[in-house]
Amino acid sequence: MGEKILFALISLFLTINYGFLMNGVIRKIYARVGRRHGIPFYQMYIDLIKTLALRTNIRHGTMFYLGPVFRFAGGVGLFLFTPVVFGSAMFGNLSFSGDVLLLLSFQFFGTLGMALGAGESGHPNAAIGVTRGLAQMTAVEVPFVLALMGVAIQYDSLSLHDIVAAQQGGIMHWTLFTNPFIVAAGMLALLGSFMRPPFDVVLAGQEIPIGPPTEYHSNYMALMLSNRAIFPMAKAILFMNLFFGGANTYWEMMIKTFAVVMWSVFVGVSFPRFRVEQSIRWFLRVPLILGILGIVYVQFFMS
Amino acid sequence: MSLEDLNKKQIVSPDGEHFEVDPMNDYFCQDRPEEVKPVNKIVERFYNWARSESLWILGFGTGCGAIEMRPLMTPRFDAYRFGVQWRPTPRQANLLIVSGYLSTKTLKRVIRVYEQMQNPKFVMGLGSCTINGGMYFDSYNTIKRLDYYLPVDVYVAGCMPRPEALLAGFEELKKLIKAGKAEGANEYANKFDWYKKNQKEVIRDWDMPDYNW
Amino acid sequence: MLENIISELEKQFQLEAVDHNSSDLVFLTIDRDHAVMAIDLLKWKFGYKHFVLLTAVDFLEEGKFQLTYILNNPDTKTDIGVRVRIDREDANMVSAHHLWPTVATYQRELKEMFGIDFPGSPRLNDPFILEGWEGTPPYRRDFDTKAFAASFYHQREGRTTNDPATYMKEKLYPNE
Amino acid sequence: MKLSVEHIAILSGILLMAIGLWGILGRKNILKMIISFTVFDTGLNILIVALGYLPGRTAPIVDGPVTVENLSQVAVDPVPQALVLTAIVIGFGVTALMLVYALKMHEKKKTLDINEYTDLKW
Amino acid sequence: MVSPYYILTIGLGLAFLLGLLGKKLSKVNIAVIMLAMISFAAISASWVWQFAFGNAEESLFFSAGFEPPFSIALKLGFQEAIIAFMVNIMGLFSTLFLWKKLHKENDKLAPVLLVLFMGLNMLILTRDLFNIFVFLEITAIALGGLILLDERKHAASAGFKYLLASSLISAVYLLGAVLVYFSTGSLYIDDLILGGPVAGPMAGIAVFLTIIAIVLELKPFPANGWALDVYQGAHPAIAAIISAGVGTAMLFVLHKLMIISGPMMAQMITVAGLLTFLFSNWLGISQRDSNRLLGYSSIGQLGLIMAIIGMQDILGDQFAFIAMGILLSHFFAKAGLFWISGIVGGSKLESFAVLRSRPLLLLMFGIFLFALSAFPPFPSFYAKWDLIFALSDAKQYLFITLILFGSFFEVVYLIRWFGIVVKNTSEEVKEKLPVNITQIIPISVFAAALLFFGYYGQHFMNVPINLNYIPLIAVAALWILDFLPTWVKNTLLIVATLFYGYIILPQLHDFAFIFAIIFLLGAFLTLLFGYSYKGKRPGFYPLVAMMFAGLILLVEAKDLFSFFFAWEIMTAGSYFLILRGKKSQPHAFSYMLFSFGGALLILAGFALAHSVTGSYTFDALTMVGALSPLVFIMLAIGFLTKTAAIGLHIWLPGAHSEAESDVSPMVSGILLKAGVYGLLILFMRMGHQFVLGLDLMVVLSWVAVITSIGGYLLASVQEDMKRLLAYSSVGQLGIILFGLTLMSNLGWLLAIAGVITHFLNKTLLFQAVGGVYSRTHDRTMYRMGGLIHRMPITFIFVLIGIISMSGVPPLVGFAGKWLSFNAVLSKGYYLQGVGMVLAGAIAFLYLFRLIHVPFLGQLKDHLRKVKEASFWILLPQIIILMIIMAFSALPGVLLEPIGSAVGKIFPTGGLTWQDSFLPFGSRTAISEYGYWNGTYVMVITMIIFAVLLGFQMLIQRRNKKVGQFNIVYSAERPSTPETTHAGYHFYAHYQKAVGFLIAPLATNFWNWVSDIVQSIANQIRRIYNGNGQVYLIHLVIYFLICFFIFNGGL
Repeated sequence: MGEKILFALISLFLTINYGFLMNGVIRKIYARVGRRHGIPFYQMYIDLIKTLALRTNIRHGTMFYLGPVFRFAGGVGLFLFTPVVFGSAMFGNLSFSGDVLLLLSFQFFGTLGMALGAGESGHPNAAIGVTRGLAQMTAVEVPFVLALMGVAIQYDSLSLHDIVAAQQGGIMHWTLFTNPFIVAAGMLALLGSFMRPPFDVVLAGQEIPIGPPTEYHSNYMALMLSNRAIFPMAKAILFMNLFFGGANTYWEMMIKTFAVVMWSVFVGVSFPRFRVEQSIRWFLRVPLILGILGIVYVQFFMS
Repeated sequence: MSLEDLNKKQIVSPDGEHFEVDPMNDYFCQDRPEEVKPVNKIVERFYNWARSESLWILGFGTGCGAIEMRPLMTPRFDAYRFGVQWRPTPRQANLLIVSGYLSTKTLKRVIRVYEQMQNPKFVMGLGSCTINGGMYFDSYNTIKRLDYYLPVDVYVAGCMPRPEALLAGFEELKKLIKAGKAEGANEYANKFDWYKKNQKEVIRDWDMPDYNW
Repeated sequence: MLENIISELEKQFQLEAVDHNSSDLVFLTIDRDHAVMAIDLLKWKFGYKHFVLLTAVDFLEEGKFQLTYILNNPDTKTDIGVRVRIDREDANMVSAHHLWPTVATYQRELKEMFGIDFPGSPRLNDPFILEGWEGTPPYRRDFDTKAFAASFYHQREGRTTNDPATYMKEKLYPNE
Repeated sequence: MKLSVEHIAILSGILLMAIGLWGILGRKNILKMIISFTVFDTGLNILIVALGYLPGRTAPIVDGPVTVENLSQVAVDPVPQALVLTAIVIGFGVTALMLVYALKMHEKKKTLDINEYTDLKW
Repeated sequence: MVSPYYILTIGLGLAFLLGLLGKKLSKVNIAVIMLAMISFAAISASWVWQFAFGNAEESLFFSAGFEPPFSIALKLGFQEAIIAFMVNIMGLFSTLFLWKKLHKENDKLAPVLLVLFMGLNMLILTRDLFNIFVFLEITAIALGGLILLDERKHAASAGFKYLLASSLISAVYLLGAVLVYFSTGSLYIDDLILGGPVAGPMAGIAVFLTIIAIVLELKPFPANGWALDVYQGAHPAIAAIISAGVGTAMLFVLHKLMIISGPMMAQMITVAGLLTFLFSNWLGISQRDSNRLLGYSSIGQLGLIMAIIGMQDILGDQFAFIAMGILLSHFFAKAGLFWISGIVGGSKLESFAVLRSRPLLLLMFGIFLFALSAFPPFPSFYAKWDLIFALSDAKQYLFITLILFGSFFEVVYLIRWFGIVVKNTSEEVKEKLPVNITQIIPISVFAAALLFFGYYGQHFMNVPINLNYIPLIAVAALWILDFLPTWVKNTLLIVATLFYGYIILPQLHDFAFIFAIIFLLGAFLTLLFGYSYKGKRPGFYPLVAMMFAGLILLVEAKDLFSFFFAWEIMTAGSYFLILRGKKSQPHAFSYMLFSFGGALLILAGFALAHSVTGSYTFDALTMVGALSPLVFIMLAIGFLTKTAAIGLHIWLPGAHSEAESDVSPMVSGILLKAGVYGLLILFMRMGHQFVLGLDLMVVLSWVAVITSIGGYLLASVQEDMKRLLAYSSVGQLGIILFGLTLMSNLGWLLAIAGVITHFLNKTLLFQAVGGVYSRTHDRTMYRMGGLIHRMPITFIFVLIGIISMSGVPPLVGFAGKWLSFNAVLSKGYYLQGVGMVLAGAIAFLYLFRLIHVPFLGQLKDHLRKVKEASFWILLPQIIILMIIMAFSALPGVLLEPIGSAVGKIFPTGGLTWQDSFLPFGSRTAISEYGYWNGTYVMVITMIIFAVLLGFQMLIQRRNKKVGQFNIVYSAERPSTPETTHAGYHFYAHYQKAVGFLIAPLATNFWNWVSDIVQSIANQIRRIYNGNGQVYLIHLVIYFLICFFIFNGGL
């Protein structure tokens, strides 16, 4: 067990750094699309140090104080319950074999805590942002779960380990190719869960500056920045395992997750923002139909 | 939002109990700011480097100078290269740019915003108006020098200064921060009474607590 | 067209002056007590249903404020300005907020900037632009803004003022 | 078929009943209705007696030629007549009560039109 | 045996004597009539005694030694004795009730009253057709006199209508009797029986005329306008005599004559009776006048008994019990209600609100109404059960339908009336209702008689009775102890609950055990809350005890009857409890309607099942054969009304939210589980059923999905926090139903675990919200805010409640989520599964709203001094919290016992449990698809959280607590908490996107149904236009139609 914990910490450390760098690169890509140079790719580290270096902070109450802790704990927990590299003792983290349902539900641990913390700040924008996020989430969940269910039916398991195992043996065994419908549904849902444009109405920088984290700063901010490095990574790893054959080495994981995240980035830089009701309706149309097609496909053409 | 908001109110509780609510004391934290000294010289130098390389500007345009801040984000000037970023909320920003003339009405908002920022925080005065009133020297409604009201770290002169001048101003500010000379927040806390006196002299309907936490 | 309206109005009100500015703009001067009635008539009978603005001019020498209500008829594309001259010392005017809600806002501005009273106008005494202003309203011509600024605000020492013409001449053509 | 006494009685009984029924259902005046009731009752009684009549027999009264012994041969069946007697008595009582009602109702509303007494309905 | 002629003699003699005495000796007069009535009652009582306990035999009495038809022939048998006794009791107590009136106007009233009851006695006893005519007329005249002597406004016109009708009817009867005589030569009924069925065309018409006349006397629909007017216009005490006394006697006459009628006549009587029962109850719905309402009800009840008399061949042995059961309920209840109406004086339904000033009278009023509505433990309940079962055995489904609809309509107006009386806020009761002892005694005796016969009646049922009376005795005891202060009663009930649990739990197994624990623990936890109330809370504890008694009897029930008995007890108890809320009257009413409708369906379903199998145990349901889909649908709908499936849910939000703070968790967290238990039994016994090749389980699973999505969506748009929780219950019950419909090991595990977690969560949340309500006196969320600063402990409870409910690990709610996914996958209900996930996501919406709007955000001014909820409110929540945490840490403790119970039904496909390396006996659940270890997740999450919290505390330097307005507000300052708090119309954007899904379709549908029912009733009752002549025409037309039908015409 001790060894396992050590390995998990190493894995966490590596991945969180990878997340920071990736976030920097994403910012860079955004800048390049706008024909700017943009921030240095290591800017995230400086920001992190700076937020930690602030000398004062305030709190509105206990929940406010705990909100970011919940958030980051949610991110770290999600990551630690996910097996990062297939069959690796080092990067298996604290999961036995990675029950997808646990991951699916554990996402909300941090979200909920953060929402409560933001709520206690007493700032109306925080509440508005949270309601938007929750409303959009209800719609995003549907295609995502359809995809998840498709995968589970196809591989007859909810364990990430088994799902990845079933996809071994060449690129044509990936879910991406064996069942493109559910992957399409899942990847569209991913856009919603990454909260980049066109689905970033939760933060909506110019409109409700900036939604839930309006009142957060200094070390709270540091925790949230760190979470922003690990949480999308964990989600990307989940998607990679579900749809893209998992990873056999850490390098493979880095490349695949990069590709997964870039998908949301590329969509994000090219689209303006949806309003909440627009995005809800959108998710309940195309991705939903794709997801149902995927399930039908699995049920009638694969078994 | 008016001064009447701060009048004491007679409130009836759900159980029928009568009591008084004093908005000023009950809604706001009444404490004064305190000086927070650096912990350790070496650590502080490292921190100062990080602070200087990560200037988060509050997106708040007080006057016509705000129009000159927009080009900073464009490919032509691209202030992001220097670690300068914009934040939508004062809680997360550490650099306040007072962009041009400042009417007394706006001054009240600027003070509030400045006080809501967290301790190492910097103020940049933009344009002649913040230095000596500029072309509004005889206006009945604009302040003539900013440093009587807020601790200003850097002035960028001009009417209006171009974005290049602003970039130069950022570089100047970075040097000051790295040198540990940009301690505006602590100065504000130390000379709090003086600043408040000046502020209250021009803001005649003072309708907020002395320090907006 | 405008002639007809003016002749119609003349039957009911004493027009102190009629200034034809152009073919689609005319200024009528009406006395204080009847101006709002005339505006009422213009709005409901002659179709001047768009209220453009209300402004004031301080005729310090004559001891008068001149209020100007500009009304627009979007159908005929004509404007009528109604001018009212009121006493400067006891500056007050009949409120017209019942005709257009926006008038109340203009009246608030005039109250704050000129000190013209409009009894009955909603939120008239709420601060409009200036917060907590005391003393002479700043747009009155007898208010000395320079002296006020000099005494009221903290000034930076060493500021000099030059005549732009001479200063620029010295700077640009020092030899001449 | 010759029209015998009993036929005439039966027919007249039915006729009276019909007239009575018509009166009950058709007349609006309460008194007329009560009268129609008595007419109806009379018709009914005649009908009953007529139905019980046996041709050539006498009344079942033990007196003179009719004795207790030959009662069943000579006299008609006494039961319907007894019944009718009772029914007449009862009919009398009912009619009386109805008339009292009519009186009371008239006291209240000063009218005998049955259509006026529709306060209780639905 | 005392000769019945004494009654004749005493009656007539004293009546004449009274007439002679006149006004002068009023005291003596009253004594005389009282004596007469007592002697009537005593004589008939002696007969009953001798028949019941002595060895008396049926005997005949002939007047003056003549044989019939020349004498007044009387027959005295057991039946006659009982009916005569009932009528005489009625006479005795009527006289008592009318004591004051008699005192005033004895010289007129008393003799008439005496003659009337003498006539009724003779009607019952006589065996002679013509004598029946005579006594019919005597009673008619006497009644006419009684009505006339009353000085009420419309008495005269009503009485006249009555007289017109009865004259016409008796003419018909007379003609019939005479024709019988001509065709058979006898008027003596027993001769006619001996002579066999009356033969010949003339004879047929003769019998028809006699019987149709009695039927017309019993006021068949629609030829009964005259009777309604009499009920409305006469003095209530006289109306009581007409309804209970005369009605009973007439029914007996009909019963007597049945032996000369043929089967065709019997069928006609049945149909006429059932139509009368259905329609007069239906028309009663729109009635607003209390006496006329009682009139409609009387006519309906008489119709039902008439139909039962018509069906006596079908009913066989049980005929007497069924007829007597319903007759007794009608007799006592209707007399009691008319008397109460007499005391109240007003004629509007609302005017009965004055009864609130007399709790005892109110209680009796309730007893009468519920006896009429056929609730246990009243005789009508047993009789109706037997009736439905007997009809079902005889395959008379049309009759069953008519009876059920009629009963339903009856309950509609009776319960609405009760609700109006108990909880009408528009009517303020200022002064005490004046009553005197002579009026109270009859009412109390009759109410007590109902209870007595309720207990006594069930022994005659056709069902093996094994009811457990201990809980019911507790209910009765609490009624008696109601004068004690709250805390004493609370303690008593808690002790009783725990003690009963100690006794009963070892006897129960599997599901019954699990549900019993929920009910008992629930009772304990919700009762703890009760200590926070001051004063006496009159009536509260017996009702609580009644509901929980019903619940616990439900799980104890081993056969259909005990189950249904318990079900009705529970329904009634919970109805009363809900009705106690301040504004709950309309909601309690709709709760009752849905529950009662559901109960009727359950009853019919049970009866159908029994008709096929002949068994009364639950196993009867397994062998229903071809009828089983029908039975399944009926029972399922019946139970689904209790679990508030979508479409049948509209009663729930109002009922649960308007109830008192400690009643809400009872009805929401606990009571709903009764429906689940019913479904469990149903599904266990009947399993998959197919209609047109469609698996009903699949249909139900979609119903469940729509229920939970709809419930959650509706919850997310509520502004009232208890309403929000109520809608949330709708959704949660949908998930539980979904688990059941999966019909697999995991599905049932999900359902049962869901039952337990829903019980815990909902009780916790309702109590927390109740605590908030106890301090803020408000349930509208957006008017609160920032309560976390004032009520931190309650906040923690709500927090744990919502985390557990939303299914976020590491709390136990995740078990439900995990199980549902696994169950869906293994069953293959994928699309439904997605629906469930959508529902789960929507759950976040309302849960966040519940915690954010009242607890977070800006503290409102008026709440600045609010205190934390009191200890007794917090205590049960602490217990629940500890249970939830324990289950979260060790989910095996929860899931393994359920798994073993479920495993007996679905042996395969369950979870397997593997020991893990973690302490406390933590085990990992392994399903076909995945695995879960609650302890592991919890421990890791807590470690991460603790480490990060420590880190945050370590690195911060100055942490300052600031005020509520110290927020970034676009450089401005908030002006008031109200304008700064985001709480109203919280999910506006969401409603914009999917608002069309929550259009109130169900409410509109039921409103439409109710409008249709009421407007039809309104249209039909226009035929009673108040004109006596029109009523006569009705009679004639009715007569003619029957005549033609009977003679094969038309």
